[in-house]
Amino acid sequence: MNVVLITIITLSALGALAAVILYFVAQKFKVYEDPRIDQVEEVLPAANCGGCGYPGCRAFAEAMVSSDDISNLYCPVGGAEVMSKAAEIVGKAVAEAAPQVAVVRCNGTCENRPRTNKYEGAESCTIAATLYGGETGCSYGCLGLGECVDACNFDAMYMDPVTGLPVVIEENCVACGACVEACPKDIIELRNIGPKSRRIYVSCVNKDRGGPARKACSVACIGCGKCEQVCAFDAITIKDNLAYIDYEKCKLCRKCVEVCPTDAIHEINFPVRKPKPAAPKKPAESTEKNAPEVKGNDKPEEK
Amino acid sequence: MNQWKNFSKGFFKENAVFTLLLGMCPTLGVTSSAINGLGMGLATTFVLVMANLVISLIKDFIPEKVRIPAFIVVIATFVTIVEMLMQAYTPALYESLGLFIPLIVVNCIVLGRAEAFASKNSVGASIVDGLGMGLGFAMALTMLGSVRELLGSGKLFNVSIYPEDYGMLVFVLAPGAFIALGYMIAIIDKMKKA
Amino acid sequence: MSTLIISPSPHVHSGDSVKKNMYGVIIALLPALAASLWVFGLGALVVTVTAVAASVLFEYLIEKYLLKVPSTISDGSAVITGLLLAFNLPSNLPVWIIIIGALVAIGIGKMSFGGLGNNPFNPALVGRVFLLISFPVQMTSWPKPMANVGTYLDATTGATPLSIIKEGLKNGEKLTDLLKEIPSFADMFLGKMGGSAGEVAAIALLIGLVYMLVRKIITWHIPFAVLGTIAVFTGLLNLSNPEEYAGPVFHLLTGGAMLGAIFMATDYVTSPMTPKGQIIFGVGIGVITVLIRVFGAYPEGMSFAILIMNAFVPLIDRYVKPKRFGEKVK
Amino acid sequence: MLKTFSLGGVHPAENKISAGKKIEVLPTPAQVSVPISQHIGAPSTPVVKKGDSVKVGQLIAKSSGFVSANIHSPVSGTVFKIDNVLDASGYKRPAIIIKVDGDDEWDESIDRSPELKKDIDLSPEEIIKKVGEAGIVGLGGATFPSHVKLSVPPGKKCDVLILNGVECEPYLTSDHQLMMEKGEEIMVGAKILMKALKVDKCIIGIENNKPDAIEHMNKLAQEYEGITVQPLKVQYPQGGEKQLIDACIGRQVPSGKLPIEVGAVVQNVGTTFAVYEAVQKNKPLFERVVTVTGKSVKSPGNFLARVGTPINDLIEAAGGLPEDTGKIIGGGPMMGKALVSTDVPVTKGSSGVLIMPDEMAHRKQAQPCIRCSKCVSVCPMGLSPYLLMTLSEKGIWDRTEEEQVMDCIECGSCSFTCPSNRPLLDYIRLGKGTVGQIIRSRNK
Amino acid sequence: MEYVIIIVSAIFVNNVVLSQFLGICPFLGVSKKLSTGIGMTGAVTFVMIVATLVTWLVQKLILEPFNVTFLQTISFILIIAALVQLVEIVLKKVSPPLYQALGVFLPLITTNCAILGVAILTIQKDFNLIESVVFAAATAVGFGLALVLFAGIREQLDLADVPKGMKGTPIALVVAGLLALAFMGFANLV
Amino acid sequence: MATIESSLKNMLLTLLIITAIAGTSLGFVYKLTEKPIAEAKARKQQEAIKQVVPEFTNNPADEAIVVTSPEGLPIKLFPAKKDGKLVGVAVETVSNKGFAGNVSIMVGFKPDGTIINYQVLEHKETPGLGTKMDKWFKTDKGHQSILGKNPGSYNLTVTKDGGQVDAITAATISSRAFLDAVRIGYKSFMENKSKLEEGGAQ
Ligand SMILES: Cc1cc2nc3c(=O)[nH]c(=O)nc-3n(C[C@H](O)[C@H](O)[C@H](O)COP(=O)(O)O)c2cc1C
Ligand SMILES: Cc1cc2nc3c(=O)[nH]c(=O)nc-3n(C[C@H](O)[C@H](O)[C@H](O)COP(=O)(O)O)c2cc1C
Ligand SMILES: Cc1cc2nc3c(=O)[nH]c(=O)nc-3n(C[C@H](O)[C@H](O)[C@H](O)COP(=O)(O)O)c2cc1C
Ligand SMILES: Cc1cc2nc3c(=O)[nH]c(=O)nc-3n(C[C@H](O)[C@H](O)[C@H](O)CO)c2cc1C
Ligand code: SF4
Ligand code: SF4
Ligand code: SF4
Ligand code: SF4
Ligand code: FES
Repeated sequence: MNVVLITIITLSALGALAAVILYFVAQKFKVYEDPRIDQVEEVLPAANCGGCGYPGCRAFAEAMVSSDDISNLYCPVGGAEVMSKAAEIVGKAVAEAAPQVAVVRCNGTCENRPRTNKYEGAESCTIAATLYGGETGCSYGCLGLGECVDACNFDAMYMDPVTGLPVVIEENCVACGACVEACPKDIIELRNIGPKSRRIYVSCVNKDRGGPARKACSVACIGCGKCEQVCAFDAITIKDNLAYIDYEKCKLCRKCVEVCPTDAIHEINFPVRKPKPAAPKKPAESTEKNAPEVKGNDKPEEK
Repeated sequence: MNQWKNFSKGFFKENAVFTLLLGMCPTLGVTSSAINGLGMGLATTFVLVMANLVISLIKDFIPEKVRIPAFIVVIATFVTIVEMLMQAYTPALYESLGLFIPLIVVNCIVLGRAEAFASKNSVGASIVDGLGMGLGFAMALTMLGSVRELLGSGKLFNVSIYPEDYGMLVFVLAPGAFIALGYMIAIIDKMKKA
Repeated sequence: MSTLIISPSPHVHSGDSVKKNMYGVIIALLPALAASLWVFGLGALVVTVTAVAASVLFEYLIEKYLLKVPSTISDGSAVITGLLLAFNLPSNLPVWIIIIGALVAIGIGKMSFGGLGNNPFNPALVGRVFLLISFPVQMTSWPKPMANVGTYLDATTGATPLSIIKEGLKNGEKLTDLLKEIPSFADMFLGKMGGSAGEVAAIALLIGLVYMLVRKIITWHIPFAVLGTIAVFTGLLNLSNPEEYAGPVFHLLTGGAMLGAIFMATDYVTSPMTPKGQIIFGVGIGVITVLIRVFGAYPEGMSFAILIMNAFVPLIDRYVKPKRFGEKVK
Repeated sequence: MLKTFSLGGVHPAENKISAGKKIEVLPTPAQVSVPISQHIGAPSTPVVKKGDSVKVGQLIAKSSGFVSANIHSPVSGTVFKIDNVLDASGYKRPAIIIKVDGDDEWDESIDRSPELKKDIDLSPEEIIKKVGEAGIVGLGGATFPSHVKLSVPPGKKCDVLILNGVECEPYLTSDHQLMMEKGEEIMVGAKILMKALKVDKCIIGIENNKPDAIEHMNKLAQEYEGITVQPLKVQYPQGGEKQLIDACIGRQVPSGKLPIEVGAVVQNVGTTFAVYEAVQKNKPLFERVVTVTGKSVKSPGNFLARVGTPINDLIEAAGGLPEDTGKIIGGGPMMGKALVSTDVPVTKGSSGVLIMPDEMAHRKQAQPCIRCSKCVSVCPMGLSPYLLMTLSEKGIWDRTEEEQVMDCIECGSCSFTCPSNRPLLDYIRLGKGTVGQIIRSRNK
Repeated sequence: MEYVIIIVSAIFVNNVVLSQFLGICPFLGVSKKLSTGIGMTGAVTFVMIVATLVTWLVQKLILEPFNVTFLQTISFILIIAALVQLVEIVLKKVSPPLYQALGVFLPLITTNCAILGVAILTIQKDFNLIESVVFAAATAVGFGLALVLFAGIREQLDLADVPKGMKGTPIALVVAGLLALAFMGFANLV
Repeated sequence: MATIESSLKNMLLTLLIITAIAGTSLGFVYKLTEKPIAEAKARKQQEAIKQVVPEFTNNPADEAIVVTSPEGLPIKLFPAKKDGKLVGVAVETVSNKGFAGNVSIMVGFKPDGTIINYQVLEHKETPGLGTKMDKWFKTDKGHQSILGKNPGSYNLTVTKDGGQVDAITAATISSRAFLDAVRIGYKSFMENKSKLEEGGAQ
């Protein structure tokens, strides 16, 4: 029995010693860290993508906890659901942000935009852009070297080998904005997904006057102003020979699409237009050709 | 169903060795043969289950500040028990596992599970969790041990498969342990994706 | 004129290429190959052919079926790995062991890291040391020089000068007596001694060194640092106790010191980038080699020393920077 | 041993095909387009408008800030429009387009007599003012406004002027030919610069592959006190400012500092000639010598061309565009810029037009870095190009900065030498750009 | 000479990580960056020396006299755990940046086999107090050496094109293996 | 989660209770296993002895004597006696001439010094090379085997050094160390033979 006794005494003494030391040290060196930071971090998606503008999820969590006004804090990956959970933890209200998706605003395919030069340098859009306007007469359009694709962490983009343009895979895109950041030509924009994923936007960023623009690319926006006139909701503005559609104001009426002489305005995820009786088939086809993304049309979400 | 999931996650999805990379020292240190791996795995399983059991029982009575020391005492108790039992009844295995038996106490899996699971869950779930994790660990160790034994000395569980002269001794030694585990993890990652 | 090419400057190139450098090294290795054929004959031939073929084949297979990337076997680096692996093996090594060595060198040592340029350790040495540890019996039986020109597996074997000395000393014999047992320095210089297939003939290796220096494939820093350090270190030991420590000439001529210093420590991929770094690297190799030879378990330490210093390369590159322009402020 | 700079360097094939070709005066074109940004610094502000008639040498755009330069009309005629036109990189930039009237009427104040005028009447301050008014920018490539360079900042002291007659770029011969034909004027120009800088020492650095120029300038220099000629080893980038200072006087400009830090000012010989003309002849900078060359060019040569002339005219003068053209480079092959078309105009900075046959124009496929360290050993600035490239490729900007990317002079020696054909400088430029931005925003 | 042998043996010949298989978790975990690797080495060195000192005393003054050496494991780990927590709390207060850098890994030190392993080994090897401390320090240096070399290689590999399937842990383990292979050259150096 | 407050009293109490319980259970398990452990240890030694000497009736461990080898290493001599008569001696001997560290073996001698059998106890030689000594010197092939040889009359060194024993292929060093240990064992036995026999008489 002796051994058992010694055992108990030894161990208990050690345990007690440990407890006492720990207690006093803990008292003396107390550092307060808001436990909510951990809690918020737990609900965040841990993608650490920087889409929120902070260097990582933890930094964002700290910002959530420390800032009084969190209306300009938003985690695009987690979306509204995560934000409301996080807001609940910190007890503040979140800004309601409509879900968005990345949109490529250039339709300068090899076919639409003749190549005037051949670029042979490092495969990086930024590098190419700092030295040259591109391989075509349009110095605004896509350079086709895929920096946006490389930037995407969610496999939501690929380069279409035929058109030479990047394509966004809508289902995968979480609107983190990495591609927007990456593109040196500011071609990619985050736009509201829109009801039934329907969107209308000007697929061009060329600011040249009509003539040169058209010469460089057959589907360029020439700033003619027809769409601006036809829009009943003031959603379209023209600046520097380029039309821009405000997605907050756009009501998806599609009038502008019809009047655009160069087919620069794209509509996405709308059902195929009924062929007008006058001109069977052909016009529908031509829209499709100019807007490759339209292909998804056949399976609209409505049953 | 849920219990089954809880049990099976330790084998693949959250396998301590292949995915969580915990408990690497015994994993590499004792797996020069399949039987050593199995022995170590089972010893760890025993500690894991018992520790999970006890900790889930007492979790509500422990002040925050002494949580870790308390858990460690519990774990260490069971490790010492295993140590003494093995010494008494399987002395050969005890010798070949050597230092790594007392080191079960610092195996990150054991403490990790106590912290992450047993201190938050019911007794039943904790036992199942410990069993799953432990057996998953044992499985990984046995696999690694088999590979190393087979490549290194042409044997499997001490049964000669091909002449020992053709074995690559490296695999019995330290470098082989790292390399074999590296490629095993690569293969398992690949299988998981497929 | 159709479409003008646009590209960033510079618009001209020296014309140097990876291939040119690699084939240059292969050419520089030819004298050593010839010497090994002269000394070890058939065995050397079989070992070299097997190692080169297996290395190239494994690189091809791994790139084609595992990594699914374009093949790079034509750049010549796999040939070098094969040649140097062969040069580091006894010439009576069974084919299956050579093949394992090539697989380890290329598969583990090189392709696992992404192929040419990415591996932190010298692939040929990874293969060699792996074999040495795995098959110590076969890896330490050395065919007698000149005596086995027509035989391969059943060559008569003997010890290398290094192992004769090392064992003898351990057994308490006198160095002066032991030195009588080994070939003369002149014979050793020509390659008439036991050892790995390609390491024996110092003269052939030195010809290769001169060739590579003239063609500016490598710079002098690493080989000279390695050999110089070995010479100085063993020289000092020899002075301190000539009865126990062999002198610099002996150490420079034996145990792959030349092969390692000239061809293996200089591998671009696994050596530092700056002259200063290269000298640190070389000195490190020299010191470790001598430590292992004189105090360690293995009679020969070059392979281990190079591998160990390979591990230091990232640190050296991190902290030893090239001399910057403008640092010397006047 | 010939003098040279202390670190790195390469030796590309020299290919000075047009060497010894007399400078030909190119006929004035029918229309010129004069970009308003031909120099480092802020673009100039146009002072003419559509329809204005202008004479040769008349101010048409004036300096818009401290680092900026005046621009003068290179022709006589009417301003057709001020519009965005294609520049060498395919971006549209504003330019003044002038229709030429054929009279070639020069501004009266310009002294068109060919006599050499040796006496320097102006004071240092007046010289600098004159240089500024004449719109002189560095013709050695950087097009840095010369009057700014000549105004030594307070607290600094200049003790030597170095003339850059190195012309280390392969193919180019304009400076070489200028020295042969206008040596005397350059000497006087040097004297003017020495007076402006208040120094009594001037070194003319010339690479050893121009023995005739060295001899010629040496002979002339006997008569000019304080001017010496320094032959230099043929090694690229001998003409780089920092390298040249190192080679000539053994001083190294510290990282991030200007030459004046070590008491030196460097001017190109062409710039010096322009200074002579401005100060002694009152002639602003509106024309320059341009080398037109290339392996397949019929009659390569050196041409005196007005700013704004389409490159096309120059090419025609040299025998037309060869069939096999793949790339047209504005400048030399090491630092020059590939042009997107032959419509782009000659600017103050155009030193040459190099026409490359298609077979030479392509880059080879880049391979992974084999860590051969050749780029490190050729870098004249002592950088680690292989590392800078990888770091900027992966966007690790803090380490890119740590590795002193900003010191890179973009000489291209690293890309030139890399056996793996890696686009080192492409990425280093990206790194420089990005790190530069980061530093600027940090200093704000 | 005794000490030289202990030191060389602990650092090179029987390196904790590369041949003893102790402390692998932090070796793999904190080696992604050189800077954290160095910090971790510092923390480990400190804890290892102090822990060895204390456990040696406990062994000799309590466990052996009272003949309860079977309590070795439990009492040693208790001491180490308390010690680590102590360091953690102190560090948090005294040097927040260091805590930031090592934060997560401090608790990991508790479960670092190397600490307990060394404490037990010093007893097994029958070292006296000074020998034990020297051994602990040398072991920590060996740990640091392996860790720093490993971190250097991993940082360089971050910039290399390692094949997808091998990225991360697999390649790290292969590197560790090759490092161990290289270190086998030190066999029997003392 | 823990609902108990972290006050000093609570902390102390909890740890005390836990350690007490742990101590109790450990103490009991210790008691329980104390004997089996001791037995297991004894059995191991016993078995090694049994392997190398003929059948005996005494407890050799009780009568063992310990001497020091010329290298300063401890040598243990276990007399095996049948009915009080010395039938053999098991010598736990060691040499430090190994390829890597010490080689320690248990050799059994007949009272006249003839080697009965041996068992390798511990070594750090290279696996696959040095490890071969487990069997090598028992194998009846060429001049490998040392069983039945008497070190007094048989030259127990490797042929390379002029002896009569074939070294392990490519492991001469290990062979030397092994034979060295055997010779040391033999010498120690011979020097202490009388003492061992004597011990039996008592
Ligand atoms: C922003 C900037 C400011 C400069 N300021 C001065 C100056 O104050 N004094 C001077 O002598 N040169 C100045 N320089 C000119 C440089 O010294 C150098 O001549 C110019 O960058 C061209 O050199 P490079 O052709 O070797 O690149 C300046 C250059 C730049 C880019
Ligand atoms: C790599 C490199 C090479 C250069 N080569 C020359 C050259 O050959 N000749 C020259 O006049 N300027 C050369 N320069 C420009 C000079 O650095 C410097 O800007 C010029 O000599 C200053 O004179 P400037 O202001 O009159 O042009 C070179 C610059 C660099 C960066
Ligand atoms: C990796 C390696 C391990 C070795 N291990 C041993 C060993 O354990 N025992 C031994 O006697 N020799 C060992 N050696 C061989 C010796 O170094 C030496 O070559 C050999 O003993 C002499 O050869 P021999 O026995 O055929 O005369 C080893 C060699 C290598 C390369
Ligand atoms: C000078 C030089 C030395 C080389 N030495 C070796 C060598 O020792 N081992 C080897 O496997 N490859 C060697 N190579 C080939 C190649 O660089 C090597 O396989 C790379 O390490 C593979 O990434 C060498 C190449 C050169 C240019
Ligand atoms: S497509 Fe753009 S916005 Fe969408 S996930 Fe990828 S990078 Fe982010
Ligand atoms: S959209 Fe922008 S980033 Fe993407 S390929 Fe085009 S230019 Fe490059
Ligand atoms: S371009 Fe920059 S990095 Fe490359 S060699 Fe020249 S100075 Fe060095
Ligand atoms: S020259 Fe090219 S291959 Fe050589 S180190 Fe530099 S980047 Fe790498
Ligand atoms: S198991 Fe050893 S450190 Fe984790």
